[in-house]
Amino acid sequence: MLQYLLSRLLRAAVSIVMVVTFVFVVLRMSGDPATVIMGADAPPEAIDAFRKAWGLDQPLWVQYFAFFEAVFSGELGRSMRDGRDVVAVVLERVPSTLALTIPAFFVNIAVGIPAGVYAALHRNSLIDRCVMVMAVTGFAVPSFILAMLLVLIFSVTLGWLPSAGQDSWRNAILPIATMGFGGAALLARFTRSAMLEVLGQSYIRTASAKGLPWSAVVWRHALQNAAIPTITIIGFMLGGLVAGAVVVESVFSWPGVGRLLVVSVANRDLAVVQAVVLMIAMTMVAANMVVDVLYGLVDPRMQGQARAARR
Amino acid sequence: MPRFASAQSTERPAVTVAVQRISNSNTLEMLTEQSNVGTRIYTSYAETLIGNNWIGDMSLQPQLATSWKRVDDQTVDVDLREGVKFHNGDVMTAEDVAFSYGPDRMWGGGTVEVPENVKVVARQALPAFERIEVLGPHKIRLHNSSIDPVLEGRLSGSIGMIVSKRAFMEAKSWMDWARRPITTGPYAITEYKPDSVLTLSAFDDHWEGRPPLRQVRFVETPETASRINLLRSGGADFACDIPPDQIATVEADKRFKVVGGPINNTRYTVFNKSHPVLANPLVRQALTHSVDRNLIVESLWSGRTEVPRGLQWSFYGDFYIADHENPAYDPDKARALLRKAGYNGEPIPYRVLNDYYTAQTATAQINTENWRAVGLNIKLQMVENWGQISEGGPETRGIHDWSAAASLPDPYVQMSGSWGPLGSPWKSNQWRNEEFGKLSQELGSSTDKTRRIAVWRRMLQIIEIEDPAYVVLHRNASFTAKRADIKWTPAQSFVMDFRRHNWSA
Amino acid sequence: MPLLIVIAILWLVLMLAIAVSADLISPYRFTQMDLRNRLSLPVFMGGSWRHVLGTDELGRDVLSRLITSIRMSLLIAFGATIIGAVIGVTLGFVAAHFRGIVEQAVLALVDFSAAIPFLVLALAVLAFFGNSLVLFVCLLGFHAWERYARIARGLAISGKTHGYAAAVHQLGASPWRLYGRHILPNIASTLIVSMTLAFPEIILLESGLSFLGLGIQPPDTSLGNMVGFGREYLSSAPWIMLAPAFVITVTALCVSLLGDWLRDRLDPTLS
Amino acid sequence: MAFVEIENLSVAFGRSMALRGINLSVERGEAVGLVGESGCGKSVTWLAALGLLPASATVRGSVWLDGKDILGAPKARLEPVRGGRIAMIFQDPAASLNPVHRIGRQIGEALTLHRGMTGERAKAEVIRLMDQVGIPDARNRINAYPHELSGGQNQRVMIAMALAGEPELLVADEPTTALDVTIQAQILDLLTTLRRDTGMAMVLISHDLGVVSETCSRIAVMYAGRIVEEAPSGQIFSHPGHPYTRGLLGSLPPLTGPRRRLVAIPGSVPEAARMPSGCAFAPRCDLSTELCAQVDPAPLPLADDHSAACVFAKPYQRNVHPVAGEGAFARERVLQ
Amino acid sequence: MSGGTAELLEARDLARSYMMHRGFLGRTTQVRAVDGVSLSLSRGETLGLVGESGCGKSTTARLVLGIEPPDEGAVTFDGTAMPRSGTSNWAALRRRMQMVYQDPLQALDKRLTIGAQVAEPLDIHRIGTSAERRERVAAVMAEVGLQPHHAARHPQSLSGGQRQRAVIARALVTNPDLLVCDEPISALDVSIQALVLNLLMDLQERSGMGMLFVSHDLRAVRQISHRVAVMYLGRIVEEGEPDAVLQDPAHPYAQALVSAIPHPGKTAARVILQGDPPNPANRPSGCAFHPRCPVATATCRTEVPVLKPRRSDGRRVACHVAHGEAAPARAPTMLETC
Ligand SMILES: Nc1ncnc2c1ncn2[C@@H]1O[C@H](COP(=O)(O)OP(=O)(O)OP(=O)(O)O)[C@@H](O)[C@H]1O
Ligand SMILES: Nc1ncnc2c1ncn2[C@@H]1O[C@H](COP(=O)(O)OP(=O)(O)OP(=O)(O)O)[C@@H](O)[C@H]1O
Ligand SMILES: [Mg+2]
Ligand SMILES: [Mg+2]
Repeated sequence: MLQYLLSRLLRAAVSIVMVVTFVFVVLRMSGDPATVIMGADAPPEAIDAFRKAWGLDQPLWVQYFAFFEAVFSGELGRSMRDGRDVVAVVLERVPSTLALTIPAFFVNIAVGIPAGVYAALHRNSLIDRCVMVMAVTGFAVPSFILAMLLVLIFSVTLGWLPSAGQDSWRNAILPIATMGFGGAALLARFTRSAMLEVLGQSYIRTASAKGLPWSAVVWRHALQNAAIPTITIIGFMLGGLVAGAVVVESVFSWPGVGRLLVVSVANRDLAVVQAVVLMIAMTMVAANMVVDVLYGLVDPRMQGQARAARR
Repeated sequence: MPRFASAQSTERPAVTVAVQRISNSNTLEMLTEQSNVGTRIYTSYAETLIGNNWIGDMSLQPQLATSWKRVDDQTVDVDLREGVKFHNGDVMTAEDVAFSYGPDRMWGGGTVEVPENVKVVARQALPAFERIEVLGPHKIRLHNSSIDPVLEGRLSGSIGMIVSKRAFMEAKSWMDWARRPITTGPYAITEYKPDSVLTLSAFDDHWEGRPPLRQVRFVETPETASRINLLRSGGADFACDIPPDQIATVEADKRFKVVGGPINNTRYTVFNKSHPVLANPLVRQALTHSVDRNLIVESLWSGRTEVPRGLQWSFYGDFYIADHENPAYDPDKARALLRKAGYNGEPIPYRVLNDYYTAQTATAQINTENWRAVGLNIKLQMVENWGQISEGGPETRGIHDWSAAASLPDPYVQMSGSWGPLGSPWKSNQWRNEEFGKLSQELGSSTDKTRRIAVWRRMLQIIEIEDPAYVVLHRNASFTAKRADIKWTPAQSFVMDFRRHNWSA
Repeated sequence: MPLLIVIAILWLVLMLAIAVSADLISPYRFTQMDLRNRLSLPVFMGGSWRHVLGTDELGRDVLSRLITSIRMSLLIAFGATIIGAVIGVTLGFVAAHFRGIVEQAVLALVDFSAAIPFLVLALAVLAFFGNSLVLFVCLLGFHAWERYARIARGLAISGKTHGYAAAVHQLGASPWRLYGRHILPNIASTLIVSMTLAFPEIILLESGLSFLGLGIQPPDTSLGNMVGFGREYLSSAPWIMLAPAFVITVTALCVSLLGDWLRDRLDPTLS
Repeated sequence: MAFVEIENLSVAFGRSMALRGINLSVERGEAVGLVGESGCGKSVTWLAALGLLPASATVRGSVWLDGKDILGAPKARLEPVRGGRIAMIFQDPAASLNPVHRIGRQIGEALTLHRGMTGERAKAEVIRLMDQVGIPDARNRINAYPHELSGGQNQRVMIAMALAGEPELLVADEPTTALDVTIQAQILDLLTTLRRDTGMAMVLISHDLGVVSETCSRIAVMYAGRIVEEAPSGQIFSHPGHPYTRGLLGSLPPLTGPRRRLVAIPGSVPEAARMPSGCAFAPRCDLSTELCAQVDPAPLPLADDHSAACVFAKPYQRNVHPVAGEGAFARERVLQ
Repeated sequence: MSGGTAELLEARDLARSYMMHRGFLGRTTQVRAVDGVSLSLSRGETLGLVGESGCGKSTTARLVLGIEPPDEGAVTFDGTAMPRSGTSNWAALRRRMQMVYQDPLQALDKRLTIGAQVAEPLDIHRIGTSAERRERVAAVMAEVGLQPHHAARHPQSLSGGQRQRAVIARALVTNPDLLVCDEPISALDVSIQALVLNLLMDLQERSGMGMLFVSHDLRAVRQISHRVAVMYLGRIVEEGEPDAVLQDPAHPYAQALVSAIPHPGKTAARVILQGDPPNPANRPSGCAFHPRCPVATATCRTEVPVLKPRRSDGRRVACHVAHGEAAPARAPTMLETC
């Protein structure tokens, strides 16, 4: 276990270093934050001064090592826009994003899994068809279109819910619904096919042959097995949630990490972009490791091994 | 201690304003926030010595200065208003004014480390500023190192907001200060969440008396549709930056009204003379003759803005050349010019930012179509930021969009600053014209008004007709949607004025 | 074959036909403007037959733009899917063939792309490198590469350790022959299924990027770009946005349905 | 009436007929062998009888259990039968055990269901059962997962699970294929002992005549969804009545004596969807005539309790004409 | 071909270990799959290799073919040492040594026609012109009893017996000198097993190739082999004439194996082995079979028996008891009877 965890951690660290390096190189090679932040009319001397102040005039590798040195001493730099410590800038946004993603995640699970299981158990029934059409549609509608439609219906027409901003918990409902729906649809699809696959297995027949009532067969034997492939999807869904947050936060003017990223990218606020990406990458790596561990717990065959065929 | 909005003033309304951005730089100090965006917010919490009649004729007005007078070409004496309080309760003195224009805030070299870009911005805004001399608790004298016909005007610029010396020195660093400046405006900053919300509360100790609103909240809502929806769903009282096409949509609901119109900002499209094709003035002339301004104004702006006579403003007074004509929309002439220039369909890049200006992308597409129609091979390139516009060698840079504003009734600052030898196009070798350069210098140093007017006329002729550096499109317009029951007048600028004289509901 | 699948296939064939013959069938040039005739209504809302689907904010024919956009979006989706599959399969095979350190390197790359959500990556790359069609397609091509890499590697390893590939190796075949002639055709069906699953994702990604202003840029047009620019007109001129949104959704839906169906057909474990 | 009587059972998957009218009875305490090539319908027969086929299967006929038809019976009546009166050991033990449950729990489930045992009592019984089927170190192994056990051990877990309900009939579907000869021997011994001790009836499904003959008293030979020959096991070897049975016997290499060329059945089992008209075996049969392609022969009694579905099968007097090949088997002896 | 007196195949003291990750702790353990196997094979001869599952039969087969390098020991083919796997020499040698697999469907590429697959070794080794190749393929297919029209078929559309014939045809198309059959019949139906056994015997008679026949089916091995080797846990424990070994096994494991063969009318005693099949990762000391051996002695627990001819009849066996070096703990007559 320990060795496994260590090697997993090592790979995680390698991939995080890769992420950071990649982002660093992409960011530095591709455009000069000075012009962006200083604006259209800034005189060249101002831009030069800015570059110098932020060390952008040094060779790339010098900047790179300086950056890494700083990261290891816990110093992720300052925002070029407002001079604040980027950790503070990012952390300030994290609660907002979590306020969307965590409930959305629960919506995903609470709606998607039961819907998928139900559809699988009633395969080819009318309800199965409906669930699947909903699920495929939910996957096929771009989230911003869904978001705008929800706003038109629930805010503008009905006036039930606020359309943007972050004043109360009611503001969170539409964004959560938007993010929840897409994920739930995806999860329902995967749960259904996982469940169908499990229901076709011999051990389900064995359980029936024992004389177990069908409901017990489903609850005791099928669900846990169906959870195995579903967990891998949940791991991927986390990435989808983060990406979804980028779009949804823009539509709903929700000041979360996603919007911070968009704004910082637009402003070439390198340190902030880097910190956000680093944070997302670490979250994803951690989430993937949690999924790995969960996987081991749910599937005794997988204990100590990485998932064989994570799709 | 200051008295903020308290129980007895709860009957005053609070308003929410949906804006596209609150501050580009995430700071509230105008030395770092140099964008149009910042213009919208700062007049509510900060004041300058000399104010501007934004919703009127843009004339200069007393604000923190009660009066001023020229001592000589290089010196101005200013009397300061008495009894002005900062948001921290301190009373404003000449010390504070001198400090606001001093090295710690602007120039560097004092006790505080000033960001490089701040120094540059300050130097650009006040090119010949020397120092401020404190003549008394409420009297100062400003010394300039050279002649500046528009020195007073410069004092009304946003960077001249007067700040509390004590508060400044208490801040941990310059940038810390910039995020939470202590100033004298009618509303005080109570909360600022970057990229999200700026809350201002009534500052009841303001020298004009109690402000009309209990609270002003600027909510950042980048999506146009979201801003309109916020207004329509009651989440906001104002929605800024409404594209002209949406006016009808908003006004379809009788509860809302869209106000605003042309502002003191002109949209124009500029050429890079060092591009091999554009080096030929005939090609540039052809470009200017195939821009259909009126069509743009009619279609994209529903006629709600106007086409100025070149890059000048009617408030220039005597300097307004009333008979100056823009190059006419004349495709045949453009074709003839192209033939004469021997143009053979060589591609010309046109770099455009995605709606940095209102309807920019649409305008660019219209222009491209018109240019295409006369046989110009324009390659529309959408770019992300200003840096990418100026990227690459001369042959990769062709045409791009720009805008110009003027706040002083004299063409010198605006035109020579932008296009003269000190301007960035000149420096970056984008457009140079020897004659124009000489005239530009003369316009800045001459005090002979008639001569200056003649010079100015000639300059316009050169830069817009003979050796075009740009083609003027139209005045920019700013539209703000608001609750119909609110009586509030928009400014001829991005400024939003929430002072007593501009509010009743 | 279920009716739904037949409909899906017909729809996709229609889309392909439109894409191929875009120039022939579009009534106007897609950039052609008629500024005096902006935002005119589509026929079904009472507009004229001159512009069946109405016109957009610049008076351009929505139908013509839609047709060109379908071509562009399909091009992107196909291009990106194929690029992703080629890169992924190649790396997967390389990992399976060399094992050891090479395999670990590929796996680290896989981890890398799992560690950073694609939209975030795209945001960074596109914003910083500017946008060109080629870059855009390549970038989207990276979207699902690691999925293909995993599949290719897994199937190649299992094929190599037992079964036909081991047999062919034992006959003395070269790696080229082994992977090109034997393993690739055998895993093709699995790959095709996962390509059909990636295809709608790419269409959606493209529209998401367009929404954030990073997609295909004018004067070019794509479905996502139409939706992105049309979204401001959702309440005043909904036809600008709804037509492409409908095509996006239905196409994504059809490809997903087809993909699911193919997977069920090709996956023997699902009865 | 016999304990279990399958009457005219037919099963179709879509258009392909997997079973085409099976008649088979099992007496209490009897051991019946079911042999035939792969795909001839051995497993489906018993899956159909217990209602365990997927919904896509169309099942006709009747299955009498103690005089009551359980085919298509409601779940409430079927559930106590499954595992309680008729238990089944499935072909592939590794796939037939739930991979995520500990084996103790899986066996215990049957105990709770059919014998109402829970907690410690159930645990003790599980351990006893596991000991009985010869899983060493049962006390610890109850906490093992199927993947932690070998194929043979999993097969024994399946057997323990089947025995947990103390069934009256045990259907063992190829309990020894994919097992080593030595382990196969152990399991066959175990089943024989159990049957002797508890008086339970057993159906042993296999394609290996050797395996079946050793354990069962009566053998039914299946071909293409039919029972083509049925006889006491001795009789099958001495007087194989159906050419298919003779083919099966001939393809078994002898263990002793001179090495002869093996007599193999040419061709392969017809696909269920493309069943030839007439006798299904006719295309592979060296005796077949035109008649065979037309007539699908009904079982013909050859002697008491011996019948064969072949037009050429001749009735005989018991122990009169030993058939060629019998000698080879008769001479076989256990070698030490 | 370099003929001479050298045996076709000589394997000396082959050993092969695998590292295996086991359990939640991820400990790696060494599995000694093959542990000192020596064997030889001459032209026209068939050596049967029997033993229970996991005893290393397939590994031995792979080592002998050079598909995997042995950790220890060496393989000599036709007098020359086996080149390293993957080298061009090795690849060239493939045409002279071929393999037939347990599961024909798995060994064939489902997407290519039978004809293409049978021709593949000729393509790989660039033998003959394309016309000659076609001729050769047709000839080989006829030889194994496939009809010409089968060439255009895909593996799925053939019966099990035909598929195995296709695999055999592919193996024979280059006229190999050595054919290794790894459980070629155990995935097949009883009736088809006979067909394949007959075919292999006929082919060997015609071409005189050497054959290594791996199986755990003693009946089949007796039918086809000239010599039999019994393996237990990575070692050969007994070797000799098939009839001799099967009728009078000397090693207790071989005895158990033989007694386990089910056959009709069997009534006699059967050796039931106690305990579990052995775990190659945890090899018992001394004679690996001693924990399950009914006659094991103290010596067996400590000393590894060597494979050597028995004094009485020259049968090669590795057992202390069989060599009379230790007295049996229990008389073999005490076997349980059922
Ligand atoms: N679920 C199913 N769907 C469709 N066909 C099936 C299904 N189950 C079995 N069959 C078909 O029914 C026929 C009989 O199958 P069955 O499993 O009874 O064979 P068997 O005699 O047990 O063979 P084996 O020795 O391989 O176990 C086969 O042709 C098989 O393909
Ligand atoms: N690639 C490998 N990695 C790890 N262990 C292996 C590998 N190949 C074989 N083994 C182990 O080596 C031992 C011998 O395996 P081998 O396949 O040679 O046995 P076998 O006699 O052919 O068995 P079977 O009759 O089941 O085919 C087994 O314990 C097996 O688990
Ligand atoms: Mg079966
Ligand atoms: Mg093997």
